[in-house]
Amino acid sequence: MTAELAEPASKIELPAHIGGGGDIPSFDVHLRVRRYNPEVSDESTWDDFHVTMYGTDRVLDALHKIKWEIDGSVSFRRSCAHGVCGSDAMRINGRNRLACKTLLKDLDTSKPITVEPIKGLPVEKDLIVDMEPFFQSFREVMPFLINRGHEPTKERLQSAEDRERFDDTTKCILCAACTSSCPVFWTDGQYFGPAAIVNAHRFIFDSRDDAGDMRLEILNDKEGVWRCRTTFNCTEACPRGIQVTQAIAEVKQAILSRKI
Amino acid sequence: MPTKPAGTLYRGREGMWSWVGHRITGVVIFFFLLVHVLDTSLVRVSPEAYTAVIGAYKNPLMALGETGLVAAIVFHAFNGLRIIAVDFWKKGAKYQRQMLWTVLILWVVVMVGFSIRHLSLALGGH
Amino acid sequence: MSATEIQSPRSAAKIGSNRIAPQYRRHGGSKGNFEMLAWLFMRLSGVVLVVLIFGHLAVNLLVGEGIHAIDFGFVAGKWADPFWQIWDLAMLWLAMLHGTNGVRTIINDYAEKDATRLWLKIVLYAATTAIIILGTMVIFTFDPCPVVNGVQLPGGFCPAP
Amino acid sequence: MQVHKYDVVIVGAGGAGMRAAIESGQRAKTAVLTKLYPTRSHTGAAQGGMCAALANVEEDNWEWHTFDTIKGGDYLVDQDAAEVMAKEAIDAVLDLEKMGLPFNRTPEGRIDQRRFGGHTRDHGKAPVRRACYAADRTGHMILQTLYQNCVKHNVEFYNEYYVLDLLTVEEDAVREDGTPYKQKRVAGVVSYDLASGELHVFQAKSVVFASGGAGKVFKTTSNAHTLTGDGMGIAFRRGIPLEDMEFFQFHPTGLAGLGILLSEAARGEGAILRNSEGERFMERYAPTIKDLAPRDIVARSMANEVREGRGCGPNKDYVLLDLTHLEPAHIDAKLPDITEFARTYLGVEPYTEPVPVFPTAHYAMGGIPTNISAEVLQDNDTVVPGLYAAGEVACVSVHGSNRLGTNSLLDINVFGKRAGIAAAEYAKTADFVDLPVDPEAYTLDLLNHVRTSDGTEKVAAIRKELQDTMDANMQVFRTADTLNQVLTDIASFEERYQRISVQDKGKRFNLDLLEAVELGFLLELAKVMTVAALHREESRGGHFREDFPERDDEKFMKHSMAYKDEHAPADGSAEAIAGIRLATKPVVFTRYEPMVRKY
Ligand SMILES: Cc1cc2nc3c(=O)[nH]c(=O)nc-3n(C[C@H](O)[C@H](O)[C@H](O)COP(=O)(O)OP(=O)(O)OC[C@H]3O[C@@H](n4cnc5c(N)ncnc54)[C@H](O)[C@@H]3O)c2cc1C
Ligand code: HEM
Ligand code: SF4
Ligand code: F3S
Ligand code: FES
Repeated sequence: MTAELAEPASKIELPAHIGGGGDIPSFDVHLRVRRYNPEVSDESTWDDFHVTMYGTDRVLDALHKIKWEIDGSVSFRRSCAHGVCGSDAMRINGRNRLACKTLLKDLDTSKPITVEPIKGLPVEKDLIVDMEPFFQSFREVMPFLINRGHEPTKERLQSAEDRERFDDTTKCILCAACTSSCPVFWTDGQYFGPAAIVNAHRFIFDSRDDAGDMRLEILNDKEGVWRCRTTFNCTEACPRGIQVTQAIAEVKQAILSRKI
Repeated sequence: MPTKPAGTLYRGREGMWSWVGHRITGVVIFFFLLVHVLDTSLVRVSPEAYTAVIGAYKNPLMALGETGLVAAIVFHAFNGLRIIAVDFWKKGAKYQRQMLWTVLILWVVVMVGFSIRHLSLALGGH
Repeated sequence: MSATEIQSPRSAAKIGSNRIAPQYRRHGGSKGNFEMLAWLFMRLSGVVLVVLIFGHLAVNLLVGEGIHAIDFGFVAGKWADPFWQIWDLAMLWLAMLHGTNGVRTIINDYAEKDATRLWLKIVLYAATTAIIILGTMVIFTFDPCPVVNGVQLPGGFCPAP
Repeated sequence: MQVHKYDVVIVGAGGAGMRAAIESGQRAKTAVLTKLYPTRSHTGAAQGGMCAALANVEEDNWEWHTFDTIKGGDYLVDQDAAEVMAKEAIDAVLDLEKMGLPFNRTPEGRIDQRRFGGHTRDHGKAPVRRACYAADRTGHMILQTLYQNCVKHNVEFYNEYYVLDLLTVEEDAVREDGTPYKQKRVAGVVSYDLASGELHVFQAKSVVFASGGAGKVFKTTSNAHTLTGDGMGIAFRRGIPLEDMEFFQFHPTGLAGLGILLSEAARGEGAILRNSEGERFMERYAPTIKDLAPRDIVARSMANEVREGRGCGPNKDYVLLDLTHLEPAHIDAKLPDITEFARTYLGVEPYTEPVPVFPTAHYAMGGIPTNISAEVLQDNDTVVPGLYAAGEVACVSVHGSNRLGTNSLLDINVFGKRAGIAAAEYAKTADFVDLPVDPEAYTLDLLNHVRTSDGTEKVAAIRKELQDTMDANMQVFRTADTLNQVLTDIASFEERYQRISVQDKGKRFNLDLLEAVELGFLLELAKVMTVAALHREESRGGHFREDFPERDDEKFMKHSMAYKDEHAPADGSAEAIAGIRLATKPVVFTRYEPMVRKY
């Protein structure tokens, strides 16, 4: 890690295609957005929008264009616009994605692109769902470091391997794409859901933490890990590439080996 | 929550559809098992009764049904082993997709073999 | 910081808004390891069932004349042998318990009202108990050589009268 | 209208807000009001690192860090504040580690450190490894860790509550020198509940502003859509000055055309900037530390390369960030996210191809003026009792005219903590101030005006034009002409803003309405920035005037303070027309004399 990096010569030949590039292509897209506004009606509707978009545009850009130029009442959450804040998980062409990470050119633009709210959480308006139940499950797994030893004056030591052990699950941005893609969560919303388990995993396997047992106990519940049916929807949906099902399996193993 | 119109179907991938299959086959087998235990119990009632009911199984339609049932059992069994591998094998989650394809290939092979044998026996008659 | 008492689970009312839709409020957690054991049982029984069921299917449907061979005599012949008695008994129990637990999960998943859920489970458990008892009795009390109307049914495995 | 009563109300749940909440929540009854769910805050987007002179991998000390901070800020830094920050940095990092932050580790298991622009050993001798990091997700880890600890300490959040007004009362007071003046005192805040569309008044003994930056005044920016400078705008409208608003940092390496940030950590790990001729051009501009020069210098060098025709691409409008000589495994270990951004958004494979980059609006050095206890200043020497500010919304000023990379994550932790403690301690001694009559009247008016207006102007159109003119005229290079152009444009935008209408008239989740309100803040802040920039006839740090390319310590070694003043004398000056009164505030010096800034 500490080895000096190679210093390249100060001038290199650039590949030809980097210099050129050509025009940015534009194309027309047809978005079908699932609308719902309880102030107006209990029924939801599909609204169709046609917009012209460009090369690197994402579904979020298309939604913005619609909101800013066609219909200002189209409502959705968003903030960072590059896949790190977790605001804009929604169902695009039937699958959970972040709108800001889904490039239009990667979708089949010859057909309408459907955009719906994520499933399993109460819809509040258009693409906005109530996230409270989701965060409640998160809070219930005690997602914070608990260390019973006395505080060292400097940092706690942790080997690079121990740090690596839970690296994957530290990446979670709590976007709910996983939990709301889980067929078990859809049924009654009682299942803790993959995101909560991922965040429990992050601490259970942190060598500095002393409360793994408590978290395992919490997840050894009728609504806990045992409800997972390994459908892998969560893993496929996770915009951070977290191996969610793997993490759940590891938690199951941890409970088993503790009990037996 | 909005009522109509319903949203689209979630476009899950292999994992989700294999689970749907596993669940359906599980229930199908379960109900068959209930009936199967009942009909087998007839041996206790009387040999004639049993033989009569079993005789009813021995027609082409039932033969197809049986093939379907065996198809369900074989899929459920192989996929069940895949699920167990995902749960207990370190690399199971990573290779779940490959394992599913293996399950399906095995399933086809077994079912082709079984169907040929079973249907020729069942339909061939004496 | 270490002085903070940590209650678990975190109470929703105290943190954040308490706007959690009622249908999502978690009912009291379960105690004990039932769900874990059920999960484990599904996997263990699954592995054993593969052997039992495939053996059963092979012998009944594929060997010899296949399904045509099945009649009273066939069954009677098998159960005259304690090996097959144990085999079928294990299969009966494991499959029934495995299947029942599977269906229980499904009921838990899809029954929306508590009352519906309760009723469905009662029916399920009743059916399971009935079937398991019935099946067990049949296997154990089965007489491969019944005397029907004073006539000994044919069967090479029956002792000469 | 609903009224809530809390000892401490914190506005914003980014790094600064939650760091404050962890302290204040354990000492006093605290509520955190935030327009986003806490974990959506833009602190989570920060990538590269948070610096502290831990000396875990190389010799280092906090005094060198202080010096670098001051020099990096082109000596416009308040040196007492820089000392506090550099000294408390070490504990700030250790605090986070103890709270559970998963830092990258050295082989000995200590917190690993990497290089970052402008951080040097022994007063500029060579780059030093000072930035503590967790891959290129340091901000994400900080935000998550702080949120986790808020959950641990049962902090009360009001999520998706937009604060739209600050409530103060004025009372007679006497300065230290005996002159009487009108002192403001905090009474609370007014907020808008996004879900229901209702107004909630929060009465509080102390209020902490931690509402983040204002990057959305520019078009190309690394900032989130939600960073619309609300906190600065609210304070400004309520008579609190804004300090050093002309200084806005342009980060050198935004993805070309998109503005999405590629952390300086890339260059810290060895990446190199090249022009269309493949030349490592930073060798010409900063011979000693080359690509690791402070951001203002690198950004200007890049813009200059493009201006002189050595840009790349079809329009020759960007340069390249070259990582191809780094080991892919090293890139994956240290820079996984930003390389994924390049792949996802530009379709460029950083292992084998250089990545197109161009400066992107990144960080507001200026903001609500505070002292080192995070108390908000009402003017140069008096504070507003009960009002605190920390984070990007505030100006302490530790960043002076140019912030060093990794100093902001540090700033939010050090001054967030200070603000939280100070606010809670103040609340213990103070009484509630009576709310003004009709506390929500102003906000109601503001909203009703927008909601009921039946004009024809569109919010999005005005915002886009504002951002375009800011990008064209207020970016890396500025002149009196371009700045005057911006002011002319803003005047017309403001006039049009009076005639906007929103399509969504409902109460639930009316983001249409709030975007209109946010545009109001953006216009106000853009104006302040430009007026202050016009006044500063010198070049310093992030502010570069082509018509005044030299630093002028004689006339401008001082902070600028902008007050909203509708009744400014009608002398025809730009600021009078803009309704702004400009003043100055002296810079605090302790030990470091201004020197020429060379790298
Ligand atoms: C892409 C990127 C990378 C960066 N990388 C680094 C780095 O490597 N190192 C470094 O030191 N710095 C970095 N920075 C800078 C640093 O991340 C920010 O300056 C810092 O995180 C700001 O934190 P904050 O708490 O002040 O504000 P934020 O995190 O922006 O939080 C603002 C909060 O205020 C709330 N809020 C805003 N308006 C209102 C309102 N009206 N009512 C209620 N709530 C409101 C929001 O909901 C949010 O919770 C980076 C910045 C960006 C954009
Ligand atoms: C042949 C060998 C079998 C194997 C290897 C096997 C394996 C499994 C496994 C591992 C599961 C758990 C799935 C999960 O948790 O997601 C399962 C579920 C189930 N099994 Fe089996 N099983 C077998 C036979 C049977 C039989 C004979 C029945 C019927 C009586 C049955 C009915 C069910 C049912 C109803 C479920 C629940 C499905 C669900 O929850 O989605 N299985 N099986
Ligand atoms: S695990 Fe992935 S999908 Fe689930 S909440 Fe976290 S980031 Fe989102
Ligand atoms: S989608 Fe659900 S069933 Fe398990 S594998 Fe993921 S939690
Ligand atoms: S807007 Fe932040 S994740 Fe998409």
